[in-house]
Amino acid sequence: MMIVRIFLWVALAPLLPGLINKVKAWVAGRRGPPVLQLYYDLIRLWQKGVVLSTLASPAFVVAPAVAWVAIACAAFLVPLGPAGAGLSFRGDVLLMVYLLALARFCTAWAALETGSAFEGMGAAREVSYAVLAEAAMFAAMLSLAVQTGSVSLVDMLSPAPGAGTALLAAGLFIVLLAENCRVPFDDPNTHLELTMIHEAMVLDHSGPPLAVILHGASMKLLLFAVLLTAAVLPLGSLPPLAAAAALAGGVLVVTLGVGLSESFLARFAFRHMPLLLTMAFLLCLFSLLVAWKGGAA
Amino acid sequence: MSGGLVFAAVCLLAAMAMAQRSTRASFALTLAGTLAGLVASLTILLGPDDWEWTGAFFLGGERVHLRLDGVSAIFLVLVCVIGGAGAAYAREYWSDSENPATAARGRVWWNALILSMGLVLMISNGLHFLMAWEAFALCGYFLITLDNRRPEVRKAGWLYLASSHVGTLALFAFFVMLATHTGTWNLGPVRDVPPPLFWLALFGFGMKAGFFPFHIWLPSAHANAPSHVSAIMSGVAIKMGVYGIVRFGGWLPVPANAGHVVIGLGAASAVLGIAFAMAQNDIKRLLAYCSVENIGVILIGLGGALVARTHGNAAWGQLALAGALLHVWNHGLFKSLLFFGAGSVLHATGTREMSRLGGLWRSMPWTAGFFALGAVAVSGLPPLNGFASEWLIYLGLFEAATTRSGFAWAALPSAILLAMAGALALAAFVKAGGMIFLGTPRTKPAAHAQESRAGMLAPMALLAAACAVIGVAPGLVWPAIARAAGSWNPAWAVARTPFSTLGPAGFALAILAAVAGFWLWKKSRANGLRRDLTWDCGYRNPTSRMQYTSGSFAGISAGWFFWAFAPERKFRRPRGPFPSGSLRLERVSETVLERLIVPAGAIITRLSHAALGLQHGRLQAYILYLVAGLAALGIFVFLEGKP
Amino acid sequence: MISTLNLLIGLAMGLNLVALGSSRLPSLIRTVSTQGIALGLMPLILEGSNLDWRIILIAGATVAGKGFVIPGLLRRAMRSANIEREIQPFIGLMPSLLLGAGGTIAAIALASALPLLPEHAGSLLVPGALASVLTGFILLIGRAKAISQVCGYLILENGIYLFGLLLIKATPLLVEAGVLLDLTVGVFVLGIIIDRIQRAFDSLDTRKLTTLHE
Amino acid sequence: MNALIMIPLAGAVLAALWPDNRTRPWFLPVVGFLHTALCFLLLVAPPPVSPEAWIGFDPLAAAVLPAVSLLFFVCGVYAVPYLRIRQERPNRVFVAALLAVLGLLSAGHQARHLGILWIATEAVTLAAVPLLHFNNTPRAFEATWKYLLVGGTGIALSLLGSFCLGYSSLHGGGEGDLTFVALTAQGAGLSRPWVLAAWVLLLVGYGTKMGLAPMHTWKPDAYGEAAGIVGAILAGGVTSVAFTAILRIRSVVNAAGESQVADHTLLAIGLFSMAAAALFLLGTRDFKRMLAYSSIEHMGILSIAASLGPLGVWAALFHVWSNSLTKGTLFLSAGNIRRAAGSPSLDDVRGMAHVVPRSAAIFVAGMFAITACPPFGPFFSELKVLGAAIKTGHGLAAAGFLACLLFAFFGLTRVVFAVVDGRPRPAAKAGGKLFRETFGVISPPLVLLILSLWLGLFTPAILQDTWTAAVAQLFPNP
Repeated sequence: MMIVRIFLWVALAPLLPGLINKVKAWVAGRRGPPVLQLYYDLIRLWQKGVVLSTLASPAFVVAPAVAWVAIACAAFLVPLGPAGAGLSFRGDVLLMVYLLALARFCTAWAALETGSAFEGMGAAREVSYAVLAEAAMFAAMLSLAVQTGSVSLVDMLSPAPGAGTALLAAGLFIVLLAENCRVPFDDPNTHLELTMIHEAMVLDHSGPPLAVILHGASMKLLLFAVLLTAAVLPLGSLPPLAAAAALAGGVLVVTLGVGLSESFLARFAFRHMPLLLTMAFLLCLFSLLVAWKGGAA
Repeated sequence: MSGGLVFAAVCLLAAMAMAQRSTRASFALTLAGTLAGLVASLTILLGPDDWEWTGAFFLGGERVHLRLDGVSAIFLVLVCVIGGAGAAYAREYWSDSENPATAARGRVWWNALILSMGLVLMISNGLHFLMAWEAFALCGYFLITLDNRRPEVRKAGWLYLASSHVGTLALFAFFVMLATHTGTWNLGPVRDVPPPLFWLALFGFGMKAGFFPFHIWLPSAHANAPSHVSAIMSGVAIKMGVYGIVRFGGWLPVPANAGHVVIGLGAASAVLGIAFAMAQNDIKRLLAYCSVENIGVILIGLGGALVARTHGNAAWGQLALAGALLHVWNHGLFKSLLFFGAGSVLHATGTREMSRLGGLWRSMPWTAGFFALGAVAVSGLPPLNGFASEWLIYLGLFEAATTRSGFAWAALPSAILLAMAGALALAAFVKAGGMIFLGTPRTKPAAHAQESRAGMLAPMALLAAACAVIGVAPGLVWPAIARAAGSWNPAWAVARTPFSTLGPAGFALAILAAVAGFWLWKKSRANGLRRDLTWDCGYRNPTSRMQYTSGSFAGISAGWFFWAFAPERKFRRPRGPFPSGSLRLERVSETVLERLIVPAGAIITRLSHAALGLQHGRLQAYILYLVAGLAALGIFVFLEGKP
Repeated sequence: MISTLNLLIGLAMGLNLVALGSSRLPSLIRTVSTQGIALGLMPLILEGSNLDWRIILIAGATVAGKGFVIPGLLRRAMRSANIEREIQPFIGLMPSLLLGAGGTIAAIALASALPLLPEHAGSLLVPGALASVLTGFILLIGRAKAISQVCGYLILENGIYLFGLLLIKATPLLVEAGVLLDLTVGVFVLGIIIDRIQRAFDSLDTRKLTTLHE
Repeated sequence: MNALIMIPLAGAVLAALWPDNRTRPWFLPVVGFLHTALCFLLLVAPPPVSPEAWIGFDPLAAAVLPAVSLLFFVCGVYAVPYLRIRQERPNRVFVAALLAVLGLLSAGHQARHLGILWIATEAVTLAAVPLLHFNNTPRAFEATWKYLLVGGTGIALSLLGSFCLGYSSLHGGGEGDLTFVALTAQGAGLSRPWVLAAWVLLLVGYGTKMGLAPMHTWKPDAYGEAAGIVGAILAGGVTSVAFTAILRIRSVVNAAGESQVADHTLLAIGLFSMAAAALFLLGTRDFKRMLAYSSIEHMGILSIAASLGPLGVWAALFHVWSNSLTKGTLFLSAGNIRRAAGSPSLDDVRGMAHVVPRSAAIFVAGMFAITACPPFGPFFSELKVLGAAIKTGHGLAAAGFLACLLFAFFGLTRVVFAVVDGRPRPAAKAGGKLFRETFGVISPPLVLLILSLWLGLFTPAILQDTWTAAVAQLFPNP
């Protein structure tokens, strides 16, 4: 069972970026890269050698691995609909959020290893915007907790659809875009380093470490997609198979949503990003207040 | 039990006596004393009953009365651990060879500080508490100003002394009122005193705890003190203020809204403290401000506990309290570790300015490693101890939220603010670690740094180990914490550990991370690992000046807290086709101090100079004053005596 | 006899104003000594009916001390410092005169607020005393020369002595002894200090005595 | 008639006749020792005092005089090495006057008669004059002149006040018995307007000797220019005579039923003095004048305490002790530093911890002691004052008291650490060479410091009982 779960996460994660790119290509009327493109990249990178900056310490290579482990563990805590979570206990939601934070710490640390201006810039942006994203994330989790009266993801993520669900969905979706450095926060496939966050941080990585980073990123994207879906859909009240299907469908919809937003939105100017994140935070906050009041009533 | 404590006291006194004659003997005695104290406090924490001792003799007309219960023991453990580790660190860091004038004096005051803090924790008589409290404050002053030939040290020391005295006088009033109401100087749970008395205690102890806005003295004092002193001041001494608040929050009847106020103060000082930390360029100032944040974290937990206790001992209150108490330990450990690290850097390079450091991991790998570990811990990331305690506090707040009871509303904003503080802490310490240890050296001293000797590394290793152990096996310390929580509020005496799953999870995470990291390193080596210049978008000649600086790293978040920083800016734009010089200076001001306290002080100073103007030496005027006084008193008495 | 007493007191009060108005030190000193003699005679008048050795002793001592010894000392100091007149006092002569007049009126008003024993009723002792005290203060505050300040102090003491007369019957010698001791020793010391200062600063202008200040 | 007065006066005469300048100083410790021994003997075995006695070792005298005597003894011990350093000055007058001051102080403390009290205080004032210009510098003369004229005016006013009190008794039908016992007995019989007038005049008069603001102006000059011993004895002895005088008179005013007026005036003038002193302390740049301002502050504390009823007066008597002893430490150690530094001004003194380490350490310790840092005497006494204020419901007064303490602390620490810390000036280093910290000049201030510590930690029961008795004497029917 556990093996299956791990396989699901590890194996399916790289699909999402592929799908997103396909969607973008369709919208743009191109054929675009194959859906499995990322798999090919990962395999190739895994066999390549590594070019290491003269300034970098071994931590430069180790950090991506730790980050990947952190994300994997976080994913392990996220319940997959009827299958439940790999590990569930009181307060696991906090562990999940902080595992993602650990991953962020590692990537940012690694970015500063090389002493490159661009990577420092990227790291600064990553950790700074995370402050607002974190606030939004906690507001969302709190509203789920208040709504379901529980602090364990398994129960929190099968809520009865409440008044605040729509707000919550919108908020979480923006957080997803921000945390995974998608448009309008970041453009994964630009090549103008000045404008990048995540890509700027990994400029100097190559070979297996880069592969690990890319895979970790895709897994994080999947994690958020699952989280968003499960937070919105009342999976708990559906029969197992239907729930599984609903979950899969939800993830697919989120992916398409990301793809569409990337094709129709342009990257924002950096000074607008805090506004957008604040909006996400407010959305989550309102859903929290709705949940709180709803409980009182 | 009593024997152990007496032994500890005797050892510390002997260490003070030996400080001049023999460094080694003095150190051995300090170590023995702290160990004895540690054992004693641990036996209290792991045993069911408290230790109490009533002396046969009187001081100042009051019988000497000591008590060591769960709450005191928690703090005493910290005192002993950091006291011992710091003494070890100081042997190298502040050695007789480098500071012949002050090393011995430092040892004397160090032991005096440990002793007085221990007494503060154990004394249960108001009069003697004040005595120990002042002794502790003065020891702190003399430690901070060890190197009092440097004017900035003197300034910082005076600021510390002055603000500490403000708190002390508030405590004078507090204890006298307490004694007047209860009719005795003995301390203990009391029922029939007016709740507002708690505010006085909160203020008096708050000045020492240094949470916003009473932190004015903290950054400069902790930045300018010798690093081992900064470590104990920041890791332990400010906890004495916390102890006072915990202690009397538990003993006094508190006002209905006390908990909410404490949570508010905590949240404010958590966010603002870490925001200021993020904006600092001086590593020790950064650490000092980070202490402000962590005190805020502790207060949030404590406030939650107060709210819960005033509303029928809600169970979640116990989690919050336990979190706060555990965070007292954790902050003590990793903050001392970080200050030791900063001290090593300062010792090796002679500067605290992060913009003058960089790339030190190459020359100081061990220091870099320990500092990185401390950074992970202070950012509250799993699997280290910082996460364990913050997790407890979060859990308490979340469970409070799930109750949806009206008085628990404060849990929502405080949880969110705590999260923001956590994220900012992460940013601040990525910046600190990166600027100091990563990239290329920015100056010559940084390039030619030397790794510290084992004498300084060993204490850091000890603290790092402690952080890791509490992180991966928080279950080990739970009984102690639960015991303390129980003695704070008997209603919370029994509790089963919430760490049953978290602990193993953390452990697994640690193992997995290690394995994965090792494996990836091996894999990369196997694939062939080539060293080359940083790929700076093709630029082939990167220099240290092209690195991202600490200022620019903090730029984004500094922009958000512009209103709080009120930075002083100097900005000369590059002009013309061939711009000559251009610069952009930005200094974050000590807002509360420079915008509030200093102006007020200036007004008072002007007043005093006006008054001195009256003492101008002309006798005729002096007699005129006398006559004026006579007339004034006459009129006063005339009006008074009329009825 | 009250009337004769009041005559003398009135004389003393007049002398206060003269002291305030005189700019030359010799005349100031002369005024003070005259006032001293007048005060010295008062006990005799007050106790005219039953004179005993005590009263006579006091009167004699007072006349000698206030009338001759002290003025003599002051003259010596003045000569050694060879200063003649009070130049640019802090409070000008005219203002001090007006102040003195106002003070006298105020003294009378104030005195009426204080109850007196029947045998003192109608005597000017209290207003006279207060007026002299006020005059003394004005001189102490208003004059720059050390010697004029001493004169002010003497007039202050005279006022107090005047007041002491109220108690002369009831209270033992002590109090008066106190007055004399105070005056003699006081002025003796003042004399010493004055010529020490004279030697140290070679001037008796207290404007020079302001080195000690913040 | 009264050995406590006679021994020192006889000593003074002998010293005046003594031919040898080098051995004369030994009179001070010897007489001081005899006096102290006698004092404490009487303290242990109080002699009977007949109510109509004019001079007597009554509880109030017993509650204060031993402190003065002790201070004088220690200062006398210090005087021997000090006067050896000052060989160049003839010390005949100095020693004699110092002993005379002791005798007259004893008289003033034991005076139970309005007139005697006044004469004694007056005599002390005059006897102190030669002490002030011992240094024989123009600055010293100026200080003396101001001391004499301001003090003389004050003393004149107190005489006027005594007359008023006497007249109030006459007017109330008394037959001129001016012992405090008689006056108190007359009580409500005293004529009210005269009593009030007397209270104002006497408060200002004796307040001038005590050094309450705004009558304090002579203090900084006198203390700043006088030798350390003289400062100590003026601050610890003369002020306490004036204070006991005010206490005695106050008991009469209480008996006359005007206790409320008395309390309010004392509280007002006390708070004003503390505030003024705090302001001066914040600004002064001279560490000997600083001591004067600190003394003004503590006089303010005393008068506040005196306004707080029996509890307060008890605390006040306690504070008289702790203040005298601690002030002694400060004056003597400051004297050492002044000698070594060659100047009392912050503009040319710093880093003395490196020049005269022991004196500097004692100075710092004494500073913490005088600013009510535990565990020294002033901490306990001022805590008692605070307690009295809170018990009697003077919350605002207590707040003002604490605020003044705070600012005084700022001022004192500012000055003291400026003197002690930092790098010494080369000139000062040379001065340090000239001035050697011998046992003789270090032990007296140290002893006083230890006494202050002992007083706080283990306040002897006998003293506490004496203070209680004195309070009972002042408040016959509480």
